[in-house]
Amino acid sequence: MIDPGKGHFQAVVSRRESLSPSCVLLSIERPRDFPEARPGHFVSIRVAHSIEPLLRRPYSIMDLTGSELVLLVKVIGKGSALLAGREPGDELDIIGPLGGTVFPEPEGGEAVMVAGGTGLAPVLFAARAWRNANLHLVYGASCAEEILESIVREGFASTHFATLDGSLGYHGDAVSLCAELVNGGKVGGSYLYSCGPKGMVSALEAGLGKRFTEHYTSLETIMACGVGACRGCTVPTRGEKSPAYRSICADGTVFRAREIAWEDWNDR
Amino acid sequence: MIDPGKGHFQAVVSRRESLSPSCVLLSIERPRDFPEARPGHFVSIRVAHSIEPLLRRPYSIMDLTGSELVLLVKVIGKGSALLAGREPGDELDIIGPLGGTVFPEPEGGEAVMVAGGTGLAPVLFAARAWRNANLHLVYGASCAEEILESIVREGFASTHFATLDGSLGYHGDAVSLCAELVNGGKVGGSYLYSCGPKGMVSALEAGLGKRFTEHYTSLETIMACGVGACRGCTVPTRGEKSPAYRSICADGTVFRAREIAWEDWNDR
Amino acid sequence: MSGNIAIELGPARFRNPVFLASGPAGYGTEYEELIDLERIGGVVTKTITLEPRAGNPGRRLWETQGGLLNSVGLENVGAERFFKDKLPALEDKGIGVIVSLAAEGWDDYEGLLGAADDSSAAAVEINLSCPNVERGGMAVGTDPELVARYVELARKRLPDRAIIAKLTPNVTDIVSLARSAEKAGADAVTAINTVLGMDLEGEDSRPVFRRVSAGLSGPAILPVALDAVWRITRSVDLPVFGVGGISSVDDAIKFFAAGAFAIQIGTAVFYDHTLPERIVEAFEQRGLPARN
Amino acid sequence: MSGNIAIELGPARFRNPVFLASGPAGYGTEYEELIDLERIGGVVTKTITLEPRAGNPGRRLWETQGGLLNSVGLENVGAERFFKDKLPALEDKGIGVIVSLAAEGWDDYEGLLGAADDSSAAAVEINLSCPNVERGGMAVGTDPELVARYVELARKRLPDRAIIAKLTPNVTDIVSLARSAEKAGADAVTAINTVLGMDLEGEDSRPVFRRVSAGLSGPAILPVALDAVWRITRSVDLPVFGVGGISSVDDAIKFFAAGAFAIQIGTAVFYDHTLPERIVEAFEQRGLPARN
Ligand SMILES: Cc1cc2nc3c(=O)[nH]c(=O)nc-3n(C[C@H](O)[C@H](O)[C@H](O)COP(=O)(O)OP(=O)(O)OC[C@H]3O[C@@H](n4cnc5c(N)ncnc54)[C@H](O)[C@@H]3O)c2cc1C
Ligand SMILES: Cc1cc2nc3c(=O)[nH]c(=O)nc-3n(C[C@H](O)[C@H](O)[C@H](O)COP(=O)(O)OP(=O)(O)OC[C@H]3O[C@@H](n4cnc5c(N)ncnc54)[C@H](O)[C@@H]3O)c2cc1C
Ligand SMILES: Cc1cc2nc3c(=O)[nH]c(=O)nc-3n(C[C@H](O)[C@H](O)[C@H](O)COP(=O)(O)O)c2cc1C
Ligand SMILES: Cc1cc2nc3c(=O)[nH]c(=O)nc-3n(C[C@H](O)[C@H](O)[C@H](O)COP(=O)(O)O)c2cc1C
Ligand code: FES
Ligand code: FES
Repeated sequence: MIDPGKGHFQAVVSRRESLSPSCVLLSIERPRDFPEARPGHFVSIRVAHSIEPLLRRPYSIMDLTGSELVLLVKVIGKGSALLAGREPGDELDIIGPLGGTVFPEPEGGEAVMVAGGTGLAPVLFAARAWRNANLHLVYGASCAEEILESIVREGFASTHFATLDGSLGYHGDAVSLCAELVNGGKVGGSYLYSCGPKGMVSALEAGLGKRFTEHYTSLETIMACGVGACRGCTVPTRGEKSPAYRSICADGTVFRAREIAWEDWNDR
Repeated sequence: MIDPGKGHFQAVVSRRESLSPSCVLLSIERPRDFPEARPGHFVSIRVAHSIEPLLRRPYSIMDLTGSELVLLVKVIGKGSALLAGREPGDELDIIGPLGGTVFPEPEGGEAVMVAGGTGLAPVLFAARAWRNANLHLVYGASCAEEILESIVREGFASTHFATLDGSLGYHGDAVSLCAELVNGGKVGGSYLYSCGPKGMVSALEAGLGKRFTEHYTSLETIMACGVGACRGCTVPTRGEKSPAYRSICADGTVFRAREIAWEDWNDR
Repeated sequence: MSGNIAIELGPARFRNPVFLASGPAGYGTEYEELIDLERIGGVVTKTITLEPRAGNPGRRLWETQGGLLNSVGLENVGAERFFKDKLPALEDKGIGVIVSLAAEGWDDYEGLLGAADDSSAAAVEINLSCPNVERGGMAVGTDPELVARYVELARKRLPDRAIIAKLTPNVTDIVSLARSAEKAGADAVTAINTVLGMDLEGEDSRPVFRRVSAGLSGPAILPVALDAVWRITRSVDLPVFGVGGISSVDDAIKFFAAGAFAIQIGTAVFYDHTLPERIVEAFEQRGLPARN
Repeated sequence: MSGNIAIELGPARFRNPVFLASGPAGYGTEYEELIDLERIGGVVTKTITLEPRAGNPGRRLWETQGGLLNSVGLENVGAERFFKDKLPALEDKGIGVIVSLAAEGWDDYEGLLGAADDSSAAAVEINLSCPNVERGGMAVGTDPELVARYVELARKRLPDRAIIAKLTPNVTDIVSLARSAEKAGADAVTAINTVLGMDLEGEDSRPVFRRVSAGLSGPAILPVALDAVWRITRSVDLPVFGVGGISSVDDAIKFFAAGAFAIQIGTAVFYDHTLPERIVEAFEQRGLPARN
């Protein structure tokens, strides 16, 4: 467990950049005393002082510098729409950094990172943190417009894009692309990292998990407390006792993909 | 019953003027097809497309010209605060004009009008409508700042202000001031009109009602439908059958003050 | 256009399954200028009692977070005036009508059913669930045996009308109420009436309502209503009118998915009177939503 | 400072009457970095059962309009680990604790009370009202006689601890449950647990939760909780812990005005964890709110 020491902050939005029809990059002035955070940590934001939406919304930390906290926000429903609409100067009510586990640095220095959609956020944070590693990014989205190329800048040994409609890069999903790249020897390493839709990550583990010494994935689900208290954000894991549920907010967000009981994990 | 023919409109705010620490004047472009309205009619506004606040908020029409609908908005709670914060260009979702009765024109041409707080709105609308009448305005508020002198312009034979703290005009409430003025022969007429807090209107009726042929008052209470359907906005009236409740939204807003069973009308 | 979305209930036929709920719908005419009542399935008229009722004194409405408390107390013009003036006006205009009735005791219930029998009402909803009155209403509606007795008598006196029993959620087991209604011969049940609630206000924190407890409606209670509809439709074969918190087309679809046969909209009409017609439009385009 | 706002319940003494509710409070330590738990009255720890429970599979949380549905299903570490690890950690830190217990049947209930008896817990809350489990929970909690039996045994086995019975609102008459608890010797009751509700989602409108029904909490249910507290305190002499939808200092005051002896805060902590301390501060400044 890596507890960053959470806090409660009123932070000011410093920049808002529209990246795609659905995504916005939100830069926030790093509050004084905001603890250090690592890839896989997240923050939880009260997007409205209203009962609609009621709960805080969790967002992965995409970057944390001495002066800035950066989030990638995709508009999904009411909460994310409110957040994505925040302008420079607006205040945000944040708790964080949250999360008990983070992406460990790759052994051997080379690794493959697979991101789907806004799963890019923790992956970029990791790439920025591990400047000396040899990292291959495989990144998929629905279409060219949703590939946020402008923020995939530095730090990767190679980058590979997949779109479901074939409008940019590989025509298909990130998992198929990754399989081709791995099988073709184009990308490699002993560690695999992933963040994205559940279906993507479980397919990745099923198809390629065994090819890597470790497959670490940062998971998402609906959360309430964000601190491990409510036991609402659990994921079934394999173990002696089954089912054994672990909380994504406090026991995660990062898990070994092979420890997750994917077949038991669904939303209903 | 004077049913103006209600409609549903998306109207655009054209001007917002802050009048006092608590009050704002909101001018709205008169929607095409917005029916004629008369003093005592009101509109009901959906102040947020959210469940907070849930219901529409009723506002008296303060003025209705060929091009403008004017409202006087006092900040009381969440709904009025949202409304008072609307800027030029913002859209408002309005139903109206609502109300089944209006202030009738005074007979004899001279009349006294007593307004408390935002009760000024329908009184000003009446004064504007009855340009040939000799109208005396007695208008009370908590303090000088809340006397909205700038909008009390034209059309009155005399104007008299009362403040509870004595910071402007008469030191006391509008009812006491009105009594002094009537007793001193300074204001007169056969009709008395009023709009303001329940306590003000009932005291006015008790103290001065008999001195006038008619005392018409425009009432307010919490509303839901605004059209007479829900029976939620009722006021007890005197009559053969007692209690007999009439709806302020559809049977009012204007009642003869002597028909109201003031002693039975309280909020709990 | 996905064609016909009309529904039938016993002898009654309605254009579609979207109704205004009893209470908020008034006597059907108040919303006429704002809602095209001939477009929707119909209105469930304000509950009437045999004799006129003045309703409750003092405050009757209070907004809560996401909800509305009401303590109207069944103010109504009484059966005589209703059947003489109000109902014919609606029928003349071709508006679908379900007449809501509430007993204030067994004797006057006989009279009320007699008046309904003399009328042209094709469908009646027996309000066994109003929380805002002393007698009848919820007191009757929480007891499965009394529910059965009331529905039985309605069935007997009104053999050729559609009879709908409106149930209260303020019970341990709403399903047992629905079962009683079914056994007693109801054609359908309506779930739910308002949820018991109260609020306090002011510096001195006094109860908002004289009767203290009132009925909660609106978006806040949607999950409670859905749950009731789902559980009833799992256990009882009767068609269910779903009502409680519907405030969007998606909400309406959820009620059908939970098993409802038709829906009623109350509180949302107050702030979004275009909703019932928007739901009808959606259904006309896509067909009636699937039922689970 | 308006002085002392401490409260006593049987042998238990708390700094003030502001608690985190069972469930949202976890084992008391999870919120440590965000809430100064020594400032508030204490935490009601997550309900424990005799044996560890994994909790419900599938989704456990779902937001509704103004509310939160949960189907956690009493996931907990079991009595042994709780009393060995969790409780002492809290007590060492000087945090006020009420231990929440739920039986999964009569036999294990004996064991659970035994474990509590061996512990240092000064106050226990018997959760007779969880809607999210098959056995125990609400099934027991809706029956006044079973409530009495469960409270009686707790009273017998834990003669020198404060015993609080947590009641469900999903009944026809919550007052009769409170009366049962009183007669059976409870020191207090807590009202309310979550309200039964459900939701559906997605294109195919399937139930959100595997168990379909779940428990509704948050601002949406505040009127329901206030009503329960008011009615119980009119009829029963026991102190009442008020819980349900409290999301502001004013809400807290309302519960006292409705007759509550103390309050618990659940859902609001998720989005406004500063609330419990703000309430304590307000009470310290103005004194405890007046009770009706
Ligand atoms: C640890 C963590 C990190 C995250 N990081 C990011 C990020 O960097 N960028 C980003 O854009 N989003 C991220 N998310 C997801 C983000 O929190 C949700 O998109 C957001 O909460 C949706 O809120 P809403 O009010 O817009 O949608 P709602 O109206 O609440 O929901 C709309 C739909 O989305 C589904 N949904 C809502 N929240 C989630 C969720 N957390 N997981 C799965 N389905 C959900 C609901 O089931 C619903 O059907 C993260 C979530 C978690 C738990
Ligand atoms: C026919 C009519 C005409 C009105 N005309 C005007 C006007 O011209 N200008 C103006 O500023 N206001 C007017 N009002 C009052 C206005 O509607 C309320 O101030 C507003 O609805 C308050 O909403 P809120 O969300 O700000 O307050 P809330 O948060 O809803 O309420 C705050 C407090 O005010 C009380 N309250 C709310 N509404 C009313 C009401 N209608 N009557 C009495 N007490 C109430 C509540 O009990 C509560 O304690 C009128 C009301 C009616 C019925
Ligand atoms: C102001 C008001 C008055 C009501 N009056 C009645 C009534 O007379 N008869 C009845 O059966 N239900 C009555 N109800 C209950 C509604 O018909 C409906 O069951 C309930 O409000 C839940 O639906 P909603 O959330 O869509 O409003 C009333 C509801 C409100 C809000
Ligand atoms: C996620 C969650 C878990 C809960 N778990 C428990 C529990 O284990 N035991 C219990 O007695 N109540 C439990 N509750 C109910 C709360 O203690 C409380 O009674 C209810 O949520 C109403 O209060 P609120 O509206 O402030 O949340 C839980 C509530 C939530 C939201
Ligand atoms: S969100 Fe509460 S335990 Fe994770
Ligand atoms: S607000 Fe519904 S009758 Fe007046």
